Amino acid sequence: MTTRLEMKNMTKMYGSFIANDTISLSLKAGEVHAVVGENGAGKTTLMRMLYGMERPTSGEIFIDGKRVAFTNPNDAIKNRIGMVHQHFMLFPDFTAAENIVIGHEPKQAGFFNRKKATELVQELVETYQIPVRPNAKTANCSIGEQQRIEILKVLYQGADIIILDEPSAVLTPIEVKGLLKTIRQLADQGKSIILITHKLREVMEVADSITVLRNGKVTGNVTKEQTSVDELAKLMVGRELHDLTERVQMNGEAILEIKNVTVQEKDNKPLLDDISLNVNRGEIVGIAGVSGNGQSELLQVISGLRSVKKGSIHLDGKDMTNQSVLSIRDAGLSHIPEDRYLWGAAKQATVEETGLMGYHKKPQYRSYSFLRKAPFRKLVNSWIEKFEIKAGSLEEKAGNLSGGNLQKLIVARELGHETPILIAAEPTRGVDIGAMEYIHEALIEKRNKGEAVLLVSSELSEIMALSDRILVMYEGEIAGEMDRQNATEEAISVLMAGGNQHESKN
Amino acid sequence: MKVKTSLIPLLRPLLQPFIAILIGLITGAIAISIAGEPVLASYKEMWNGAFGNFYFLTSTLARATPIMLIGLGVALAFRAGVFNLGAEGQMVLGAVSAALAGVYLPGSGIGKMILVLLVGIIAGGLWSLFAGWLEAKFKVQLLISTLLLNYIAVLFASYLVSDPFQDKTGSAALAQTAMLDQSVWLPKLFQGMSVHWGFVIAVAAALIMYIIFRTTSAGYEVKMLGFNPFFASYGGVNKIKVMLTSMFISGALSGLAGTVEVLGTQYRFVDGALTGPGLAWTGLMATLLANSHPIGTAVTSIFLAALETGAMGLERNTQVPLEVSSIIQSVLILFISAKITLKWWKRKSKAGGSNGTI
Amino acid sequence: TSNSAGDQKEEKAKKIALVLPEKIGVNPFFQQMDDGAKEAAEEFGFELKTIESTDHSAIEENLRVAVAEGYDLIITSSFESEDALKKVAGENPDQQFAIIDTTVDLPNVRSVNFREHEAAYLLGAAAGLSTKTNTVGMVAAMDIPLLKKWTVAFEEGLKATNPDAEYIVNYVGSFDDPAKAKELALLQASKGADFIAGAAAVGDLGVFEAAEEKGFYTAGQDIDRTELDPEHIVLSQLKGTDAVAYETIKAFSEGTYEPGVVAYGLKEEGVGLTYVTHESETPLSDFVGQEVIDQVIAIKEDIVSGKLEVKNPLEN
Amino acid sequence: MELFDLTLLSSTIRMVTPILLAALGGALCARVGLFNVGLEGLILIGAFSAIVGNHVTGSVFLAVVFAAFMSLLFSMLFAFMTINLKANDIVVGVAINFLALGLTTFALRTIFDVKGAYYDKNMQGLPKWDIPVIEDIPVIGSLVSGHSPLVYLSFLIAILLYIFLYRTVTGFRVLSVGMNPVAARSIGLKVGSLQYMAIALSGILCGLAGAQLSLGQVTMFTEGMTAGRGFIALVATMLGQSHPIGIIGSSLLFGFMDAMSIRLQGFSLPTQFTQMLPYAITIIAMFLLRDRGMGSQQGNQQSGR
Ligand SMILES: Nc1ncnc2c1ncn2[C@@H]1O[C@H](COP(=O)(O)OP(=O)(O)OP(=O)(O)O)[C@@H](O)[C@H]1O
Ligand SMILES: Nc1ncnc2c1ncn2[C@@H]1O[C@H](COP(=O)(O)OP(=O)(O)OP(=O)(O)O)[C@@H](O)[C@H]1O
Ligand SMILES: [Mg+2]
Ligand SMILES: [Mg+2]
Repeated sequence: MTTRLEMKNMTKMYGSFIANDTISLSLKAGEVHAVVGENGAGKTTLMRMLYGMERPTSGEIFIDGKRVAFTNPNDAIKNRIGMVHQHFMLFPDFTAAENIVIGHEPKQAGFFNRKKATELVQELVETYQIPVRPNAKTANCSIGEQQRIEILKVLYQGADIIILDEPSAVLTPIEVKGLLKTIRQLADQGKSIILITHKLREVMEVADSITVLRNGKVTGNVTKEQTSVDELAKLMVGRELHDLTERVQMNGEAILEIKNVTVQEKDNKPLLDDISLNVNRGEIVGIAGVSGNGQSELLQVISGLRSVKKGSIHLDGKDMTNQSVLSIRDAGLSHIPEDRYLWGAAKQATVEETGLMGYHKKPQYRSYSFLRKAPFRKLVNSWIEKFEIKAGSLEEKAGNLSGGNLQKLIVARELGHETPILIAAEPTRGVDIGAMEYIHEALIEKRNKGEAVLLVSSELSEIMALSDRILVMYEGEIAGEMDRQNATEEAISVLMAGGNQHESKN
Repeated sequence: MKVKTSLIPLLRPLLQPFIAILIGLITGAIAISIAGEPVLASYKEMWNGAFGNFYFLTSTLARATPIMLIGLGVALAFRAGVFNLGAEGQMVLGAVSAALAGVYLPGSGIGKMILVLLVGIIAGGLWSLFAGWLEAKFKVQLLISTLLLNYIAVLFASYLVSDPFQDKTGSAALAQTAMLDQSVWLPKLFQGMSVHWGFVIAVAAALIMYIIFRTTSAGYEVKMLGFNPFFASYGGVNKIKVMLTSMFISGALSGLAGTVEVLGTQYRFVDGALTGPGLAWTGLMATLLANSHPIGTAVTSIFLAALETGAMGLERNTQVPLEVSSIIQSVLILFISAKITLKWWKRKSKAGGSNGTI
Repeated sequence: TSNSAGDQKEEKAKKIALVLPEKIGVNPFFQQMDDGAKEAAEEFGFELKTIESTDHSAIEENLRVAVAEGYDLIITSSFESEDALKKVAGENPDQQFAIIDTTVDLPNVRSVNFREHEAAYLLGAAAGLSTKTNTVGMVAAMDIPLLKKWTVAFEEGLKATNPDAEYIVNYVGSFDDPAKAKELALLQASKGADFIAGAAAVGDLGVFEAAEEKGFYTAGQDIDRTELDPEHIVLSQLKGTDAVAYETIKAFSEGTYEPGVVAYGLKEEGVGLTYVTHESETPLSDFVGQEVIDQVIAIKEDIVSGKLEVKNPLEN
Repeated sequence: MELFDLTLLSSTIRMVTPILLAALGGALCARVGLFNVGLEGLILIGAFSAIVGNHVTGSVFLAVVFAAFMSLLFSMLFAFMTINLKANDIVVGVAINFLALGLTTFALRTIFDVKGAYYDKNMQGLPKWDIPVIEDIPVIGSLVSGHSPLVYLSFLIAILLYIFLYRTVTGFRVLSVGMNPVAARSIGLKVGSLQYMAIALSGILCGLAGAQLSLGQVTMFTEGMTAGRGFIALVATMLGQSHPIGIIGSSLLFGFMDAMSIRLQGFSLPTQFTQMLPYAITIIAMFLLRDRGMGSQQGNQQSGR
């Protein structure tokens, strides 16, 4: 195989902070190259330089042996590099086809030939076996489909080098399988792929070679044959990983009781259809399900962000149906939101301000409506220490944190409330394995203290590892429930796909 | 070293406009020389008109007073994430209500003055709250509704003073209320100078706002709402309540701006006297130039006022035609709004940083 | 004090400031005043400085500065300056002021007034006598008290000579919108008006254009506008701001200047109407005709003699 | 006075043209993510330049071209300041309004040696086009026929703009820039160039709006003769949700209400209240349109990381 890409001694500095420190990497045709590393290790930064979105402070890039220098993504695209960003770069009001062809639209005398675009996209769909509905409005597509749109877009642009930044973080297990298959297929067709991910099992499944980053430096460069999940983890985190803490037997009474909750907008199909569930003290209840089956709505209803039409929600015995977010939080609920940028933080806010949310009215941190900054700073610093959050300072903008570090900050904030119940939605999305371990530990610890966790995750392994009880949601209903002991991946998958409990039991 | 590092972030919002003024002045100089006038002499007249002696300084400050209050009001709304373009209407309604209260309510003296101030504040606040309510309740976009409500408020005020409450004494030619009783006038800060206590109120408002945003939980909630409303409501901030409160205070500040103009300068409401000089737009510019920073807004307000009084001085004392001085004014503003300097600043500090580590 | 200052500056030219409440811009009223003042200054050897005010609050500022810079006489103008002048003149009792077009009752202020309503009455009377369709219109700038001197007095004159005539008045809503003024005139024409007077400041130009397009007749304000389009602009209501400025400076120079109120109406020839009180370069239009003019002249005589009193609409 | 008649409608169409043209310009700016409060100034520049062009060349056509060109030039100032120098669009817009007023007044004095207004009875304005067959149809004829070419052009431009935005490749890209500039940049679209183009077009439209004002509706220039039309255009842009056809609707609504308010002056209502009518109705219209086209705020919270 020929070497297609060489990056030599790439360095990127933000002020005096070194995000990438003399990183080198090479990529062959038909190769899948994984880049792994802790949150904030500099993976995204490296890729942004390759894609022309950031200018390297120093370093050289060679494509097919030719030195190149990119000032904007267009240069990268011209050199047949395509990137699927961690957060999608899509136009919500355009159709899939429009999103794919934009920039290189089929035209006739300046007019946009939308019919041709649809055809071209359909062809692509067939060539690469990546299912996308060309005429669907992007805003109405599932996350998985949106990602496939992104992949088709770079393929349409003729990319030979495809960068995928944490592509599996937001996908359901089935979608992940499809994605990995696609990646392999593309490599077999001669494309070179750079895959950034925190999921080492995926790496072992699909990658040919692997570069490990830590603190902006390369700590390992190995081929799949030479390594294992454990070794990669050690290279990444710089230490061994432990097994999860023993869980002690708990038999707590119900802390969260949801009865017959229905949510419906206008006359559409109900988003939540007569849902009832309990979460007991000393228990982690996992909700599995393909995203878009009512999990988000359920969490919004519980946390007070959305009102219910029918049914009741009791928290610690108190009726909290259709109460304000604030009073629900005061009654003892904390909440790790599923989308950290939408709900969990404000990009322009500082780290300190992001952490302050929910604490700003607590008497420890406020006297006569004045914020008491000193004790609060101490608290945030303790989070930063405990979860190893990489942030320049408390004044750093939340938007400048790497995705995983922001997630850790949010998790720390919500755990810090020490409420009897915590909603944890995708708590480890985009988080490196070291941090994932911390977060999982923290959740178990919370459970063992006799508090409760309602866990929503599209990551089956996470659900299986943490939950005492597992519920599966399908189309706004609870499709089935099972205990930790008798839950199997297969059984859950069947329920997630709309099969019924009996089928799964067989 | 410590001091320096902690001062820089504090000064940065102020530093940028200052460096930009320099570039603006250079551009203005080109405009003056195109008009065929001596640059230095013209600028000297401008400077004199704005700060030349104590009298001119105080008139600049008097002029800055309503601009500052409006600017602060707009800044507050901005911080809460809403675009309040309705300062003009809020100011006019505040002013006319205050003037009518001053003329027709019984009583006199300081108690009444405070009452009149409150009337103006509340009138402006309620008008602004109305736009906020339309947005919260009916999703009528604030950006447009506030703009439209300006016309309605100005016309309504004009109706009030040209018919039912018109001053029928004197020539009675002007649509205006009767003159206020002297006991409710805001005292001048210095005998015979135009600056009055309204300026102190405005500066106090800027300081209070600065403190609120830096140190209070209410300020924090407003700020987060402006940054990301989803985040705020997720965290338990009552979005509607905070937005409406912000709108009320925002309008109240504009209403106060109109009120101090009435109580401190004109001593009555005169139709068109507040809208003519474009105070609302100037206040908006002050805010935008200062990035909604309260202290910054106070500074840019004085600066914009100085440009205006300076232009008057230019008109009085040179052959530079009035229009040219307004051209110079806009050229200055244009360049001061540019972010060139910020870029330079950033590049410099980056370069400095990498030098340090190599 | 001004006296001692005056003594010292014996050989130096005396300084007069003309502080205008607005930019000279769109209003011929101020342009004329400036011209009149300039002419007088030249003739009587004064140094004249005209200061235009950028906005309402600049007026007081400019007056104060004029006081501080030691002008011997400060002339200002119009109701907009009333408050400012009261303050500044009250604080500077030794300074001489004059205000044109409104009254400020202070011992050191000479107030020079116009009785525009008398001229508007005449214009209305002429319109009433001339109209063939019995519909007469007026396009006014804004619905504000001041303009009642035009709109109300015009209507009174109209009804006096032609009680059955229909009178349409529309307001532009601004002093500087000829396009809208034109639309309003076109509208009135479509309602059958054959004479539409302009009282819309610069908007009058729009009215004139409409007249040319639709062939109705119109009248202008302040100066003789008939030259612009003799065929359609058949009359002009006159206001001698130039003369008044000139007279004021002349009086100051001759020492006959004294504070108090001076009013210029038809009698003093401060206001008027083309053909009736003043000659015009343009020949009289047939639409009006000498007969009408003669009748209006008779009305004018009655007003001048006091036999007929035209009420100032602003005084109730 | 009758409330409703034909002159009302035909006057509406005439009066609405500058607003419509400028509002379309405003929409183009809005579509690339810029809020252009400088429309007022750009129209004024156009109105003045049209008169200068006519005075110098004696050709109405060249005058209109010159007006479009001059407004284009000033819109480039807006573009340069906001795109290249990253200045706040509102501040630049306000400053351009000041600048336009100052410059036109100054130039009026230097070029024509007059203050306040330039009016030349012999100057030819835009011709009025009588449309052959339509002219004779009773009601429609007086409504549709007999306007200046720019009136017809403005409606045509609205439709062309619609086709441009929704049918052509460049228009498609313009839309994308406004929808998600980060994404547009990430796929290598020349965001800056597209913004420049949209603003340039908007400048041309404002120039035409000015020409219609100073050569179409009247044939003269007076200081500040735009009299707030730019701001009304801004409202029309927003009410029409930056959609060309929507803007035809919102401009006509506003123009119609304005014409109505003039009719109402004849009744005993105080003028101030009749003048409020267009604004009040617009707010009511917004209330009725409220659920449409409210772009989701979520887009703003996307991360580039
Ligand atoms: N614009 C910026 N300004 C300052 N610091 C930045 C900026 N962008 C990134 N950083 C910092 O650079 C470091 C590397 O960030 P990067 O996004 O590359 O991490 P990552 O490896 O992709 O992490 P994750 O796995 O969490 O996505 C982080 O510490 C981050 O805070
Ligand atoms: N002063 C100017 N006058 C006219 N056109 C200009 C001016 N400055 C830049 N342009 C044009 O505007 C376009 C945008 O320039 P700019 O460099 O800001 O953006 P870009 O690099 O093309 O795109 P991107 O913003 O995506 O990086 C260029 O194509 C250039 O031709
Ligand atoms: Mg990353
Ligand atoms: Mg560029």
